[in-house]
Amino acid sequence: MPSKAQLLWMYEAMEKARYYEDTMATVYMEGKQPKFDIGAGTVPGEMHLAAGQEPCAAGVCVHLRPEDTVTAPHRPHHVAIAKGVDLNRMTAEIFGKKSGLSGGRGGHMHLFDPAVNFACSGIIAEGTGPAVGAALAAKLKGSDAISVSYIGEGAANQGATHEALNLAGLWKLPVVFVIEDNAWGISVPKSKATAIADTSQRAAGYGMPGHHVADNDTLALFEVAGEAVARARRGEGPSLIEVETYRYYGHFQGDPELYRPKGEVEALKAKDPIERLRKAMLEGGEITAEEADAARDRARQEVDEAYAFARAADYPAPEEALTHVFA
Amino acid sequence: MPSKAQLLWMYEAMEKARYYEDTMATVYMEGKQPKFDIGAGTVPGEMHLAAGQEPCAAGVCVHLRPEDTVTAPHRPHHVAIAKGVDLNRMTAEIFGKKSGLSGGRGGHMHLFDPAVNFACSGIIAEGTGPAVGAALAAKLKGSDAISVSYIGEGAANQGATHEALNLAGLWKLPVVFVIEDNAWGISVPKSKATAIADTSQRAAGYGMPGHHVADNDTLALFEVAGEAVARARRGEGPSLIEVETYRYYGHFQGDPELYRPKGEVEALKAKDPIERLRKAMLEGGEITAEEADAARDRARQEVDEAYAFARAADYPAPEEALTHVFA
Amino acid sequence: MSSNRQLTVSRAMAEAIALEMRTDPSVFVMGEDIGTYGGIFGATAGLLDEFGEERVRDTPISETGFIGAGVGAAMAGMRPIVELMFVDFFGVCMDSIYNLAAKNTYFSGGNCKVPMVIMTATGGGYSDAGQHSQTLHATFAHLPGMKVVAPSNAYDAKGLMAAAIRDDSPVVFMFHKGLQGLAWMASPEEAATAVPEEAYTLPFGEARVVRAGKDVTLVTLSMMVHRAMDAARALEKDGIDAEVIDLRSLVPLDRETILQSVAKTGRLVVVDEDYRSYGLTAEVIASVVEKDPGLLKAPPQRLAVPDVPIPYSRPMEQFVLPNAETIAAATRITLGKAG
Amino acid sequence: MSSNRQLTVSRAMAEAIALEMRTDPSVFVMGEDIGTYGGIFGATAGLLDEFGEERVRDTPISETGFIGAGVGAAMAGMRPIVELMFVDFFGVCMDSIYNLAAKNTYFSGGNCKVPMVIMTATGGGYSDAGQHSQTLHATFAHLPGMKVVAPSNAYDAKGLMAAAIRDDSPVVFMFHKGLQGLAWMASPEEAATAVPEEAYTLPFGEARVVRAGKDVTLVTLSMMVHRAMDAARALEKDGIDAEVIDLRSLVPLDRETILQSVAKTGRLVVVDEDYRSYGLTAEVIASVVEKDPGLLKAPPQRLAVPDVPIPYSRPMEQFVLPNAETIAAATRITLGKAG
Ligand SMILES: Cc1ncc(C[n+]2csc(CCOP(=O)(O)OP(=O)(O)O)c2C)c(N)n1
Ligand SMILES: Cc1ncc(C[n+]2csc(CCOP(=O)(O)OP(=O)(O)O)c2C)c(N)n1
Ligand SMILES: [Mg+2]
Ligand SMILES: [Mg+2]
Repeated sequence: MPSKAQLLWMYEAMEKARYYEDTMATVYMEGKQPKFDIGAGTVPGEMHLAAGQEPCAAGVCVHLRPEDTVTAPHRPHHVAIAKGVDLNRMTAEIFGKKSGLSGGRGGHMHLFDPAVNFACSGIIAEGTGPAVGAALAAKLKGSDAISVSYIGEGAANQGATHEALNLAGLWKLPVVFVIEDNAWGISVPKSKATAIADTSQRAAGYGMPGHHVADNDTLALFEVAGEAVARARRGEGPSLIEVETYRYYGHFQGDPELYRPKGEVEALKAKDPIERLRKAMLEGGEITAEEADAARDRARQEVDEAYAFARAADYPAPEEALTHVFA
Repeated sequence: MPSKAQLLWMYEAMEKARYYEDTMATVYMEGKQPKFDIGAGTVPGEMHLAAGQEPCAAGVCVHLRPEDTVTAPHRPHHVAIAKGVDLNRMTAEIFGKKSGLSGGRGGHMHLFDPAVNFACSGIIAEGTGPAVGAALAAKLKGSDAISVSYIGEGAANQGATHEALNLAGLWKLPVVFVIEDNAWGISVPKSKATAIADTSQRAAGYGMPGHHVADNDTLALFEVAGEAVARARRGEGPSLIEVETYRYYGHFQGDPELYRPKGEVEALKAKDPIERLRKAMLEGGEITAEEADAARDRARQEVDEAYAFARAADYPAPEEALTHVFA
Repeated sequence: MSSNRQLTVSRAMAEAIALEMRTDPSVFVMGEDIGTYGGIFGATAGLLDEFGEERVRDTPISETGFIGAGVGAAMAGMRPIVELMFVDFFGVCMDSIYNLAAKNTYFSGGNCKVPMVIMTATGGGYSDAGQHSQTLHATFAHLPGMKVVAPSNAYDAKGLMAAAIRDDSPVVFMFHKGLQGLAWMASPEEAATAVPEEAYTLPFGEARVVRAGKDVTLVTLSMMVHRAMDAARALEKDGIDAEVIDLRSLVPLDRETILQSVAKTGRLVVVDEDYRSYGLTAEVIASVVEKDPGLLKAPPQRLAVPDVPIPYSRPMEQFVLPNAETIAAATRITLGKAG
Repeated sequence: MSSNRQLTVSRAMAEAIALEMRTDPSVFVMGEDIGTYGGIFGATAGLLDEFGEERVRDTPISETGFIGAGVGAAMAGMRPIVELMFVDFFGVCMDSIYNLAAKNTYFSGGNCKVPMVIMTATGGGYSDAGQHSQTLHATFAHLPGMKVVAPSNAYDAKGLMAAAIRDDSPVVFMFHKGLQGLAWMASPEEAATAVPEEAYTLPFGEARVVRAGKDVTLVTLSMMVHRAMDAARALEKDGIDAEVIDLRSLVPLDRETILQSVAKTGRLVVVDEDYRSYGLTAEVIASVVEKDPGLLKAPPQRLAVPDVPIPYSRPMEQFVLPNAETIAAATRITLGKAG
């Protein structure tokens, strides 16, 4: 069971991520109306939002330390937020500004914050190998830092995932693999992508424990992830967790979602995980509505400030494009 | 239980493959003495021999038809022989001759015989996808042809293998995956490459049955493969079989094998699978020693003729190198 | 519909595929989101409805697997069209492309064929950053055994796609996202063209002189044809008469047309959206001077991405991509009219 | 041992690695068969005994996984050296190399470093066929973010390897199998050289004039340096004085040295064991003429594999690889002395 502090931390991280994404959904449309042009506006390019997937981020990252490495995929904001990435500079990066994490070179799919050992990437399952490597580095250095590798359920069928799972299992490395099963890989449902229903069953093929978390349950994930993180920290090896989660938005903003059954999102929203966590927290009796509200308000204010920071920031000079190709 | 004809067929195929490899081991050294130079001699380049692995070839291919597709890896001779590849032209190819299967363009790792739908390749696990594709083609055409994809136990950890297994399981395609576990991937033992001991356990992760055949047992494999092939032929989907087998020679000819425990090969040879099959056949009572000897002699004669054919054949003209890049 | 009907490139591609699928049952399509979604860049829109799930087959995110499967299916008598969603993803599956699809014909001494189309989206300019904006023309064209095409407009796209499907060798069909005529991405007007309704093919290796001119030769392909034409129109105002050549394919490369043009103009500018070094710009220049360095009256100019990953932020991205202004400026330099 | 001791390239590489491992605990080696076996081409021979299994780590056949792991380890403060056994295998793992190792520095705006060496064996000539004989120089050099070196001898190999390990950017170290000095593969005598015992580095991007000459410039690298030198010696007998340049690295490319030489000789022959089109030969030629086409008094010559997969059979393979005779013949052509 999470402590009061852990509960509040998760709740705040989830509210922050949700508000971040909802704000982004609005900001993203600035300059894209009346005609939607993906390259136009305040925030151009592809935009993958994770509203609904907050439990995956908060329920795992609550167990982590800054020195632990997290690799996330193309849908990274909720995880970055839970890992403690600098929100101002992250937002400035997404706005393509000079004060962004990477001075605007990376953008929304390439957020790097070495202060908290966070990275993400745009190629499916590309972060799995680096997570294994960071864990190997920890082992070689005798540190008890661990790695968490996030992928989507669609990414589970990419060769890179298999190789990383086997390496981690073989070398008993401190890695926790988290599969965010939001039921879709763009327009392809899991049933048309994965030969089995529960991907965590593949864990046995790599000599590691597999865990399945049903229905986006933050508290269930908290327990399972706590176990997996502790196991890794003790040097006993990796784990694989699959979490059934919800994707509220389209695959990317602008996705017509013609493939999606009518009413699916509404049904998911009816059991929103943030609401559920809040309810459980308050019912637990230790946390008051005022405390929860304060956490939520803090979260929103931080997000508002980040957007303001990004908006006010300058664009890089064009020639800056030529720098930092090499170290 | 195999019929008399099946037993004799397997025995002959295994004797043929063994004699082929032992002959190759000798021929390969022609022109490489006193100083070994991999590029010199009658047969230059890398040479991967499969003596000891004959059960994997014969025990599966006995169930196949010419229209079934087989993809083999870099150690392909035993499988090619069991699949019925033209032995003269295969040997001429390995000699680099004009009358070789591919006019000398491919060599020992690139044997293609479309008459029996056999292909092999030099990149680990590269044949897995094509086997899936041939099975898909059969399905789309409404044929009951199947595919067999051979890989080594080391190749089981390559991403391509994972993707092909998932595709076959997902689309319920008629593929039989055969892992030849000869305990080594060059110098790396299975225990240092694969996180679990029995790779066939991964089958569950792809929604297909997995079978493990212990100790290079031709008859046990015959049963299991018969089941897998029949299942595929009936349109019920793929299977994965791992066979514990023996590698008598080094990874390639010239391998100093410094990594290999002393006495390992001798211990394996003491339970030679061809001897064991012959013994079982004769004990079964249906087959006489004369019949077995005749099969063996036929096999050897065919091999001798193939080497004679290859030796007598002409080299291609150098400029032939420029042809057949495109169809 | 009249035969003057205009099609976008994406519709032209889908139409070419549909026409072949109607007449040849061995043609089928595989890839991520090519079914219900119709392809992220619209190249397969409408096909699922007409041909069903067996022949218009969504795949898992397993590019090595399904491109390898395409090779196996092609060798077994089918004519698969597989989509690699973005060319940037080649790194996860290049073995299936360059070592398998491209080499099996040769390895088999011509006894096996691999009649397969690998279609893939290229190009940037819309802030999709360094793993979703590359062009990578030379990455494919450098390696033997595959034909490589990159059309600039709908008419060419339809004809080249039909030719690719009917070809008995693997063809890499590189289409530029910004030419597709998608509702959600800007596209030059000239990319959409009149397209005949019936099936037709265009030969590979025949460049098109998009604009005849006598002063300087601009050699390019794909999106950059439109940028070069914009440059040519601007240069015209200054009395500079540029010839613009659309290569249409990288393999085979129509060196003859380039040579004829340079023999006439004596000045060469090569424009490519791919990286600069070890790329198309060098190949075109080398192809000219290995014939005769005297053909060039002035140093040739190369415009391409200056060997940096494509940056995300708009000002930086626009800076690294060639455009009408930079092309015109480079042209003026080679004409000695800079300043 | 005297400081004149001769080392093979493979021993020079292993020695460079050992020296760095002794002084820097963050250096470690990973790859297939690099432990007990010592590397199929000997580049890690002896390291396991000295440094143990943790730092000299055999891997499964999972190139995407362990190269990706190398990137993660490098970003976490280590200096991994990973071996890709044959460069031909890049197709199964190029994403980890070109999209991850090569771009993370840029994507992070320089806030993350990827100090990593990817060493890989190139080259043919011993009948290992089309998936084990390629050179693929341009495949790597075309893509931004990685330095690419390809030494021709032991002295350079040791210095460039040390520099690669100490570099804070990813370096692709392409060593030619036929230069390694292995007991089982022929190697030119000059590849083994005197090598100092202590550690030293060589800078990237500094070509070496292997032979000064005034009549013609032969630009090449790796194995082909030895073939070009053989050609130069043969040409000398005919009174032709060839300058031979060993580029040593493709990225950075020492265009200055090439230009200086061509400014002197006015004649250029470029020799590469990689495929011909869209490769090194074109880049070198374009680099010269984009400076000034007038530098070339005659058409430059390119020698490279003629855009076919490397065939297995000896006569065909030898035909597609440049050699001393074909280099000498091409040189005579550019000098107008053919026939
Ligand atoms: C190797 C590769 N293939 C394809 C893509 C295109 N792509 C981006 S996201 C995506 C779907 C991913 O699905 P999933 O892993 O379930 O993550 P989700 O988007 O649902 O979060 C695809 C196919 C890619 N980025 N990389
Ligand atoms: C992608 C790739 N990586 C590495 C190699 C080099 N290689 C050739 S055979 C081999 C070992 C294969 O082991 P296994 O799959 O067990 O087959 P075996 O040789 O034992 O028959 C390796 C690493 C290769 N050919 N392709
Ligand atoms: Mg998903
Ligand atoms: Mg093995």
